Amino acid sequence: MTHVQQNSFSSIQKEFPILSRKIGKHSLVYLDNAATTQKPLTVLKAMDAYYRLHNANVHRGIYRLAEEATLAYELAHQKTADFIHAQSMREIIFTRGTTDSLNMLARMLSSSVEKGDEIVVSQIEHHSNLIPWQQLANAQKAALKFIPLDKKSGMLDLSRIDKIITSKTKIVSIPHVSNVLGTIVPIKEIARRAHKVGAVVSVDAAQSVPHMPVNVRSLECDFFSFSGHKMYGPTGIGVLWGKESLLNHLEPVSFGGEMVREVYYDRATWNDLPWKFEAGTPPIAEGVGLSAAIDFLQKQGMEKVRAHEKELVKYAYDKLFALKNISIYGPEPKFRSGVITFNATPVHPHDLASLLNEKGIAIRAGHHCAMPLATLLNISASARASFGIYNTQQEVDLLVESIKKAQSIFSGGKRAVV
Amino acid sequence: MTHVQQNSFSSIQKEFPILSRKIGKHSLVYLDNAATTQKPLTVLKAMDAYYRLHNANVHRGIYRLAEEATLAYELAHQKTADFIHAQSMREIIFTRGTTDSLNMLARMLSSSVEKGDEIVVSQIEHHSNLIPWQQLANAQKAALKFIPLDKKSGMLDLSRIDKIITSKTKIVSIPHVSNVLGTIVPIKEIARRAHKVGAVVSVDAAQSVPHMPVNVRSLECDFFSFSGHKMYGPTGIGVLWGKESLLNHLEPVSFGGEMVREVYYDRATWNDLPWKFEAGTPPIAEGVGLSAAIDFLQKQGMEKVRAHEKELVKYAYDKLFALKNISIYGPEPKFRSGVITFNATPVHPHDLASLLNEKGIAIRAGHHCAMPLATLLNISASARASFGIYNTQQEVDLLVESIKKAQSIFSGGKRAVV
Amino acid sequence: MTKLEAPEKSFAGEGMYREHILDHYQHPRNFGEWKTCSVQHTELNPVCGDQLSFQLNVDEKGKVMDVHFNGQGCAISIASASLLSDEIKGKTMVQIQKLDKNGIQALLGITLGPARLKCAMLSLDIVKNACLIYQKYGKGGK
Amino acid sequence: MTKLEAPEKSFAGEGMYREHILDHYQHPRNFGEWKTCSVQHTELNPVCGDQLSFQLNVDEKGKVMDVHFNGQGCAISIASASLLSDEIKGKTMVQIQKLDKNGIQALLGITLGPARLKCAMLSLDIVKNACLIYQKYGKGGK
Ligand SMILES: Cc1ncc(COP(=O)(O)O)c(C=O)c1O
Ligand SMILES: Cc1ncc(COP(=O)(O)O)c(C=O)c1O
Repeated sequence: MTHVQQNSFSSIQKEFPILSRKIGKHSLVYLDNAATTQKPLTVLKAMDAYYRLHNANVHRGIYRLAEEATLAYELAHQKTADFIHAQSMREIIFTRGTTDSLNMLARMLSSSVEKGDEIVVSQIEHHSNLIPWQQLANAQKAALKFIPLDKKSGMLDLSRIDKIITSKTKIVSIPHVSNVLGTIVPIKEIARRAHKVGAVVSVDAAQSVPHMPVNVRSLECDFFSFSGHKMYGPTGIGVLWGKESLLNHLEPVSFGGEMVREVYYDRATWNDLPWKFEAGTPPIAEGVGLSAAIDFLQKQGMEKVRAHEKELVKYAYDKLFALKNISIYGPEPKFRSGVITFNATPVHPHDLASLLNEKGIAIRAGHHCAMPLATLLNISASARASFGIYNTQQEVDLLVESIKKAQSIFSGGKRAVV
Repeated sequence: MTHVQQNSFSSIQKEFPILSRKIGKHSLVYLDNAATTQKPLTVLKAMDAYYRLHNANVHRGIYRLAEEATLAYELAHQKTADFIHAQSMREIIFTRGTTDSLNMLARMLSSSVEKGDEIVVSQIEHHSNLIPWQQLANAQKAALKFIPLDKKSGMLDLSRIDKIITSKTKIVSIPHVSNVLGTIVPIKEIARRAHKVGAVVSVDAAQSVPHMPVNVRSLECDFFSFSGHKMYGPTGIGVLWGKESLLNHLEPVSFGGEMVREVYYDRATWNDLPWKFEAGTPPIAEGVGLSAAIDFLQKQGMEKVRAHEKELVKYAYDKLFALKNISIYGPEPKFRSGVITFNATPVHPHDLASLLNEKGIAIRAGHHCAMPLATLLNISASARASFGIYNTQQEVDLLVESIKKAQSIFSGGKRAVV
Repeated sequence: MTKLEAPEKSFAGEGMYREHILDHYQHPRNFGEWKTCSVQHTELNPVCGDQLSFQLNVDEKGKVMDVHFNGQGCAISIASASLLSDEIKGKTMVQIQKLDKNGIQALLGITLGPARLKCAMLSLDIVKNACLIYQKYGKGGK
Repeated sequence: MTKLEAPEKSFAGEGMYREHILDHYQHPRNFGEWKTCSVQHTELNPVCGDQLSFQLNVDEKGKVMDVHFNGQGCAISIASASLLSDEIKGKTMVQIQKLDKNGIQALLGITLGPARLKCAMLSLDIVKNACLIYQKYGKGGK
């Protein structure tokens, strides 16, 4: 099995120009895919060709370039809709990224939250799915409640979910996959509970869409947010998917450009979906790049992408687990996506990252934009390796060897901790 | 004089790959620069190189790529600050575009507007500098007031400015250059009046920054918004400049990612300027592209850019003015930027745009995202030619000839207007 | 996989304003206004400022016996309206609902890009909506 | 034109953790805590979780006579603190305000990229702020 999977993507590194880069005398080993992914040549070429051949502002223009740019931009919506199994492209709003999607959504829903209402998130949120709801709750004097982490299993503890999601709950916003623990959250189960009490369900899918097949309808959620740059596409673009029936009844929160139908000095009316939620000149070249990234992923097949990363994370987990003085956070490999966060005593994660960098290995060190979770886990910082389609078992071997070496450099001395 | 100016940019078309494109058998003549500009090769190469060599998420990473990406992204802020003569890069917030900048600003200022207060804009606004303020005024039960257009001169009528900007005025937001009329607005004069009554002054500079030297300090404004894609840079990025002293006291309106200092489940504190206003993974590659666009413009020299376009617009205005059955909207050439909006009876602007397209000429037809202004001018649609650094007098000649031809195709018949 | 229609090699190419389109623009058929009709319906395309109004006379079997229209717009929208007004005479309201953008482009004899297609489709949208209104509210409209 | 400093050919390259940095990390000088001092100041870098505390003894002329620090952090931040604590002994508070990132990198003997520079700069920031507090509020701090 191992060999089959490894082989299925064995030549894919060639499609990513950056992966042939050297760091000093070492080949780049890029293991920070949860932060952002590298881009295949097809994505770079699609954007470059857009600018060299078709660039124009969209929607309105009658001349050839404008017609071409409009078609390309609308096609990007259609491809995105197909990719996540949305009902139609009317449900696909292009944003600047997951953070922008979630902030927009919080503003769109703000008038439906009143004093005494409740908003539910989880204890494992990325700041982008915590602070927008926290600030909304504080502004409306609503309560922010948390689905707890079961520290032992690394999974969300749903045993008391009926106490957390109650008749006062208006919004439930949860991650599909934790960017720290890798935990895959059972969206449907939580969504069903939320819908029973009439709450809407938003999913922070930044870490799932690039790594596994997703179907927004079978997840039974209402809103779904993700980023282009984490799915082998460009920076500057993200997606907010929402059920058409809900989007139809929500008001836009950003104004100007293509989102209007009629404008008077004192009032305005709005365009059809999805344009009513896309104010200003949109990320056109970025839409073209996202299209190409989706084509790239669909060519690989999301089932295969998931199988590859699942196998890789199991391989890495087992190898890391066998090290001395290692703490790994989060669930067993079979319940997680391709993310492993750990600490390798006595090496501080910053020093580990620096030492790995000397071998060309890129990992992340810090709180991974989830400070409250770090506090909950009682750690001030941790190291994170996160995998993508182009990573290999050989790279994992190199990672593990280099961690060992770092530990040996640092071992023996007194650690400066009081 | 004419020849000197024309020659100074005579070889610049070669730097724009798209300008060698053919539309049918004709060379592309791109005259829709107010909608978006084309991109020089240096901009495309900078973004491509970023993705091929340096791509990583910014601010936090310890490994080499992340350090490089961070430096490049921060350098983009610094270059932008220098370009508009900001005090420091702490005043430069990257947004998605002018529309996003203005919407963000309206939200940042919303809590300072109360019932009975007044917000002042002008009658010549692009929707992006009208609707955000209109919606804010409506939400807060404040009044939205308008600096009128003097239809005869095509300039704003400042004769009664003291009646419009009063002690109740909290915000004055005006365009630097009208995207329909080309009118250059005397920002400083209006800003002084506004500051006298304690209002803050926001400038929609989407149409000025790409076409003339700007200095935010000598304009005496407080906030200043513009778009990358209109200044030979990429889509997906824009700028909100604000005075540091004001930005320091404003609260962020988008949450998550790099904009925090400390985060707890129930509250959060914010990062330093400008990061406190940049939530989520920012437009990194787009920042690199914007840097390259600024380098490109500075290499040309903004004084020269302005001189070239000023001359071109005068040339075009005079030639168009000499046509039969033509209406040109807006001021005399010397008071305008490189924008000419007109109607060439009896050809409907849509038909004109289609006919010009057959000759490879790209102009815009419609209301140019300024519907209330169109109503004020009593026109349902108009045609617009707008110039950039690469346009030439020969292209203007072709435009004028093609308009004449369109008029002759359509003349002679009864027009279907009741 | 859903696919957006790929752009024709050349929309709105040479010859877009061929004789018969110019003729229908400059001499629109069935152009004007009546005192009475079975149903009247007006729509505005605020984006481009085009505004058209259609009046239909419909018999007991739901067949359009006669049609008038008026309003203002570009050559494509007026010519489409004129051509359409001839086309729907004698058709039932059920048949009219089946007309689509291919039908309109066939009448014009050209293929249009998305922006100009909006101009061409305004009249069909109005006629279809007029029929729906008639079917729902009967003579005189709502 | 302001320019950001261009990156060194290699920051944080091979040999970043050379003997003397590891030694200062594992055996930090002036590490510990006193009962009394002229001024004490603590800062946290919430982004990376490093937290350091400095205690200074200052004479009447504003010269730092002795220094202690404690806290936790990565090798770069602890080694910088240790090296800095030796460096500032005998310096006046005015001299201390003149120390900058070049000075810190010189003490470490390496050039750091922006991310690790933040680790290295924490101790200097704290020491400078401690001096400002002492100058403003005198012995014991505010
Ligand atoms: C005067 C003016 N303001 C604002 C905008 C909006 O810019 P963007 O679409 O890049 O957000 C434009 C561009 O259309 C403009 O011309
Ligand atoms: C779980 C999760 N949510 C949200 C985000 C924010 O995504 P972006 O920075 O692209 O807005 C991230 C990425 O860091 C993430 O991992």
